[in-house]
Amino acid sequence: MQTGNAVESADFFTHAELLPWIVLLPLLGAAINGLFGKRMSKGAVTFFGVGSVVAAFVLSCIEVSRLAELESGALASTLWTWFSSFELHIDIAFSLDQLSAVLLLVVTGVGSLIHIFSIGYMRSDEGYWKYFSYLNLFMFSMLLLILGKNLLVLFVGWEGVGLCSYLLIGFWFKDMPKAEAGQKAFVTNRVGDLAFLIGAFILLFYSQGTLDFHELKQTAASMHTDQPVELTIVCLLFLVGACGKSAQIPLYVWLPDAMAGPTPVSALIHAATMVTAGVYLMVRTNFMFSASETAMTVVAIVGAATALMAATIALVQNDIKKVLAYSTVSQIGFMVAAVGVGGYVAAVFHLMTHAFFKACLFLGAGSVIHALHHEQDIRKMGALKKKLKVTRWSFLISCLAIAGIPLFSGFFSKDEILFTAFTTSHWGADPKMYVFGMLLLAAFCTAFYMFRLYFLTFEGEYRGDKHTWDHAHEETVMNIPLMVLGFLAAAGGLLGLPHFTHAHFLHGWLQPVLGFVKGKAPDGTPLEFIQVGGENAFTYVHDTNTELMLMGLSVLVAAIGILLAWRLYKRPASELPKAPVDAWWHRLLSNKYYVDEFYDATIVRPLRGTANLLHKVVDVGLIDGLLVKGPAKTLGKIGDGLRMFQNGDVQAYATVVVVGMAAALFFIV
Amino acid sequence: MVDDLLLISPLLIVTVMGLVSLLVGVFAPAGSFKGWLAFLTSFGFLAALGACYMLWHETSAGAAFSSQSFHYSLTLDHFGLALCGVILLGALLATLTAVHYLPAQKSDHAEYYALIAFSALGMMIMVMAADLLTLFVALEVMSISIYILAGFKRDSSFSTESAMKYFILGSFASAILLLGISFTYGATGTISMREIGLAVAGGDAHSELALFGMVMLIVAFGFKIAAAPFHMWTPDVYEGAPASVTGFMAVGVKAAGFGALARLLLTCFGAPEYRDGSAVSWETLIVILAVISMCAGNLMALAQKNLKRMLAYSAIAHTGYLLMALLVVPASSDGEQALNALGGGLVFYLLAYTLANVAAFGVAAAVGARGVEDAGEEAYAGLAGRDPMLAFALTIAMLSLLGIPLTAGFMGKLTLFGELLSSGGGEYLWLVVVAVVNSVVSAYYYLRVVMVAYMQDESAEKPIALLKSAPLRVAVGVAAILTLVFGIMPNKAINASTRAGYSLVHTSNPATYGARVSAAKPAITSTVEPKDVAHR
Amino acid sequence: MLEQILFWLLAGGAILTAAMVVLPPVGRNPLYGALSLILSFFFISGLYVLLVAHVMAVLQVLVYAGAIMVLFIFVIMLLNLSDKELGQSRKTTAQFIGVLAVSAIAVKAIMVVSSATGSKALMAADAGFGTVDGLADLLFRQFLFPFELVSILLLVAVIGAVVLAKRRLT
Amino acid sequence: MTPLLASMSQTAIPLSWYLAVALILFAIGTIGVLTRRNALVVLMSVEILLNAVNLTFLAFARHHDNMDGHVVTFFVIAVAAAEAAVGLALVLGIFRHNRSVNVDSMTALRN
Repeated sequence: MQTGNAVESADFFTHAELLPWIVLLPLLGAAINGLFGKRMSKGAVTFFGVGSVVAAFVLSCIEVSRLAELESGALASTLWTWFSSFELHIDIAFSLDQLSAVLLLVVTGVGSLIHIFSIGYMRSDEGYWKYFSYLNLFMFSMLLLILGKNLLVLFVGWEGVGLCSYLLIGFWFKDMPKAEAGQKAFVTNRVGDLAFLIGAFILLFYSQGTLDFHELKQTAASMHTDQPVELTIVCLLFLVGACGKSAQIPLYVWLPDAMAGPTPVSALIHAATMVTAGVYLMVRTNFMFSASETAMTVVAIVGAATALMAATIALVQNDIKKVLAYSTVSQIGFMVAAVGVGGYVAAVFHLMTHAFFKACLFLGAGSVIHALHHEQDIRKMGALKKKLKVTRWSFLISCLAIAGIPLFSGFFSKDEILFTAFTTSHWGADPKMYVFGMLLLAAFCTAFYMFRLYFLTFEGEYRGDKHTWDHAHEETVMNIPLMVLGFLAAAGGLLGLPHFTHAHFLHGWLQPVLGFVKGKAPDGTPLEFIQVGGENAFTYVHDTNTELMLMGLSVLVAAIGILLAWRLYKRPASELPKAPVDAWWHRLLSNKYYVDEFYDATIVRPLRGTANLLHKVVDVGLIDGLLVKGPAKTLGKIGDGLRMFQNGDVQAYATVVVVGMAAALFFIV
Repeated sequence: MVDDLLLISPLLIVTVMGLVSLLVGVFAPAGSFKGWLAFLTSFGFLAALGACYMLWHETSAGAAFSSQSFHYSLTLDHFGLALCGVILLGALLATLTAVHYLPAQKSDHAEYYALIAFSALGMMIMVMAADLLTLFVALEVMSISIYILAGFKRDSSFSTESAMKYFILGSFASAILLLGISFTYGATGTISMREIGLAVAGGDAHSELALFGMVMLIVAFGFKIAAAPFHMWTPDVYEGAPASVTGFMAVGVKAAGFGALARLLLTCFGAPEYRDGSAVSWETLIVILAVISMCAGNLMALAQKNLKRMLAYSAIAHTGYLLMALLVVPASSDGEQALNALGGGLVFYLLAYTLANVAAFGVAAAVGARGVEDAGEEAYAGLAGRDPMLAFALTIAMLSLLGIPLTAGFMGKLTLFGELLSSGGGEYLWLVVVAVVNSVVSAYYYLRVVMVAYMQDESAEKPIALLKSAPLRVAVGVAAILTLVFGIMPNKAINASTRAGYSLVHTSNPATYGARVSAAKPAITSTVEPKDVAHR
Repeated sequence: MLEQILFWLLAGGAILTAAMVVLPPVGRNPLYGALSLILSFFFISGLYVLLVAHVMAVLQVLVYAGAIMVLFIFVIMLLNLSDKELGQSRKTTAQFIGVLAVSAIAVKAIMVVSSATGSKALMAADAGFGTVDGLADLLFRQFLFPFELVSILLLVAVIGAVVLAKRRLT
Repeated sequence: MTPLLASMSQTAIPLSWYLAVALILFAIGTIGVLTRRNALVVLMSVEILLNAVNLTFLAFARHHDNMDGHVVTFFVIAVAAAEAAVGLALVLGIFRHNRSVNVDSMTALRN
């Protein structure tokens, strides 16, 4: 079965020599800074740390332009055979197709800007070299994830970005809570990875030993007819994996805590790149999701629910980064919901615009925090537009973009998601409307909380201490990325103008990967549908009137949100509305729906309890008390708490061996 | 006869090295030759590794011993040679670790190197043994050497106590092993593994008696490989023994125990009714031991503060993963079928485990050499600042044990779980899930070590002097680099492991082994070439 | 009949003397225990003779009773433990459970062996069974390799005794 | 072979009796290992275990009319000697550190 595919693969892929270098350059940068950075000057560290990423961006542009010139197929490069034994054959190989091209440009481009921003933000830090080393290592993993030609290379990157985010959150700080935030991020991610791995193992079982994306399409097609249940299970496991990485319900809890890291890191990892990896995975394996209706439904509901839930939590947050964090969770929910209704292009589009405006917002927040000496509470800000001009304008543009004001990038991408959800033929009318309604409500909340943030930070009067105000200033090296990102946040939407204009560039660009075929329905309305899944293909109808009506609706919603925020928060400090802290809904929201408490009660504490119980009952109780000291003393011993399993008595050990042997003998013989 | 000696040349080289070390130790003035001795011994291990490498290429995968003198006692196949390689690698790195560690611990005696050599000899013979008597004697050579090495720090009551505990429990386990051998002998009338296998498969054996023996053998080996619930000695002994010894103990004893157990079970009790028959089966028993081991090991490791003790529980957890490899090898294997699922995962996983542990215990030796070995993890605080190279190696080791991609540990787990899934037709999917969940839990304690090393400042009141030792750094560095190499480009090693697994399947199957004949006649060489398992 | 009487005497003696090593009243003083153990070894070597394992019977007396137990007694005398240092024997639940498990295993094992071998008496031994000739033939042909290996084992034991027991070198 | 020995080899005692004796000895030895607090007595109990195993080997050898069991017994005696030497050396070591050979004194290593 391998040979047929291999021949086809050989035809399909054009060899690309530069591709591995895009991945390797950041690794090189990480290695140089990691090994010698301590002894190098800051200039040299900057040169290798930032230069490698910028160079990767340049190479990416070259390769993407080569891809654009190809008539068909994609670029690929195989380094070496990673693994080839019995049933399995896996190469270390990279491929660049239209989908990865979008992400590649976004990641290297935004990554370069954030690296440049970091020069200013981290200037005075003693761990400068370490920081750039980790950041480059992260870029390496992220690029592996994007360019991986098969699921396993993608998984390497997948684990790598998780590990790097852990390093960047945790290593940075010398105090334990922040390290624990890193650990929480890592372990939550691992839960997702676990599901992903198990899904990959099941897939491997049915795919006759290949994990190459190009070849998995056949697997998905055959599983659709022969093992629909298994296919759905694999898709759902991948969804759990995506939930871990992309911070969706129920695994989103780590992302707000991850804000403990340096702000540029939040911009890069927790807004623009890593957290979208889950969306990328699902779009990458769209042929599998499309073939399983159940999985699609679950994906749509998870995405829409996350979008709404996180948006409501963001309404009452007072930490500038926490607001942005919940906003990120919510926006990724939009993307996941888009995947769930079959709007893969919309998902990728929103992923891109979100990377622009959210990176800009985070960097703006970073600029504010930097200027105010690490003050993050928006209740102690205000009127900063007088001090931080560039920051203010780029922040405002991004807020307009995320709120969905026409002509700004977010408007186009969010609108396409809403449009897709509204018109998809994938399921019946009712559930579809719930998804649509949830997303619309989330869009309203978004407009409100973003402008609440904006007004509290940049307008009104300053509410912090005088000394800080006097010293607040911007830095040029940090302003340049802000300006570029602000421009992108404003103009990025031009890549996907509404359908009635017939100028949706991204749609045409992604067509080879996502398999859309344009056509007409029997009654003459133009259709777009996805090929995979045969009779299960779904359509969504192009109707200019509907599109315009939906646009009007979402603009209206956004405008109401902004106006409300303006009425409530653009005021002098004394007139700001008091938070209704006693209201049940406020308590519910500011406690984040008690989800952390719920997890603590249902997972963390039982686990810790089990471990303690093991200590108390098995260790202290059974072995020490019951077996050694005699039953009478057992009860008193239990209170001793953390005395552990092994009491050092060699004969008790021997007794365990004998009892184990007796059990085995009576079990077998 | 010369041919025979060539065939056991790795064993001879190691033996000679041990004897030379002893002699040098006796005649050299105290303290003058010890460093050279270590390098001499290392050179011996390297030479033995080279001999293994040559024999590997001389041996066809299915070949039994092709000469007369030792063919009753030894099976020379790729499986045995591969594990010999792993054992020698562990011994080599443990020797380098010890060069300056022993003087720092005031235990710099030449006997150390002799004992390392002799215990490596015992281990190598264990994985090659073709009859239960050779297996038993080899196991005793290994065990007694290790008991002594565990107590090598005579001045430390910890070291002596750990040796005494290991000794008491170990000799008890030896008695259980002997009783198992005796019952197997009683059931079949022979102590040659192959003939036992024939008798068992042919139904000539008394099944209850044979099963009784089988369980005893599994219990005894379960003790050696630290499988729960026979693992109780592990934490105390690992903690008390000198770090360089613990490193060797962790990897060598495990490799030898697993090699011998795999060969024993497949050769003697490979018959389907003993393997996965209704109620009476060793597969069920192995599955239970695997689950208990990984769960108990991981749960208990969570609470540990001492690196060596944590690694002991980690060793128990890894025993659980490794036991899964024994379920992979097919019951009956005729050519093609065997290619679908082989025991290669066992060999590769042991290799990855060996490298990671050698690196970790090497760092423990460097940190603990000045007498704070028994302190908790605070001794590792700020290691990254004090010695970035050691901290980096420790990180690689922890990531490999955890199974992060691009380390050998990840490839080991991938091979192991992949093989298990493809061999059982999905039968053991649940076991794989349990194992993966366990490896997720293990993130907590492995990463805590990394975090302590990188994040915390060294404790101000008790500055620790790291051991400055170039050979130790070489050993740790080589182990860390190889961990990465086998994670990034593992294909050759995995193919070799697959070949080793194939040869185990081949030599352990009584039907394909080539008739073992009576005392008078020379053995018949079996030269069945395997299908090239490396390429499809 | 003679064999039966001999068997019962030897077996009973062996078990009784072995039990005396383990049971507190006698075994509390290790010296008495060691002497009792030597007696037990003599009884067991008698059983060996009944099993037509004459060489082994001789070795049993020479090596076990003659060498190993002398070593034990040496050490006991060397340590010269006072009554206080012998410590109190104490009963724990571990001991109880252990003894229970051991008894269960023993009962099970005896059931298995009796069902395996029945009550059928042993057949007459072949000529040459149990002789030095037969043993030597096996040892130096078939089991030459482990025989060589055991020499390494004894060497290791000597090293070990020296390393572990001698006083500090420097 | 002398007539007396020859008559002895005509024994009418079943194999299982020997095995039963051996297993009882093994049980006694195990109980010793599990319960006795004096490390020296524990070592002696291990010797009982090895003797019990030897007895089973010889009985099975007699049963199968095959001298492999004798060879194993031969080796077990050698191994027992080696173990005794190392074990007693360790007891001396423990006594040096703890001034006691009591198993209870060996609990420095524990959680």
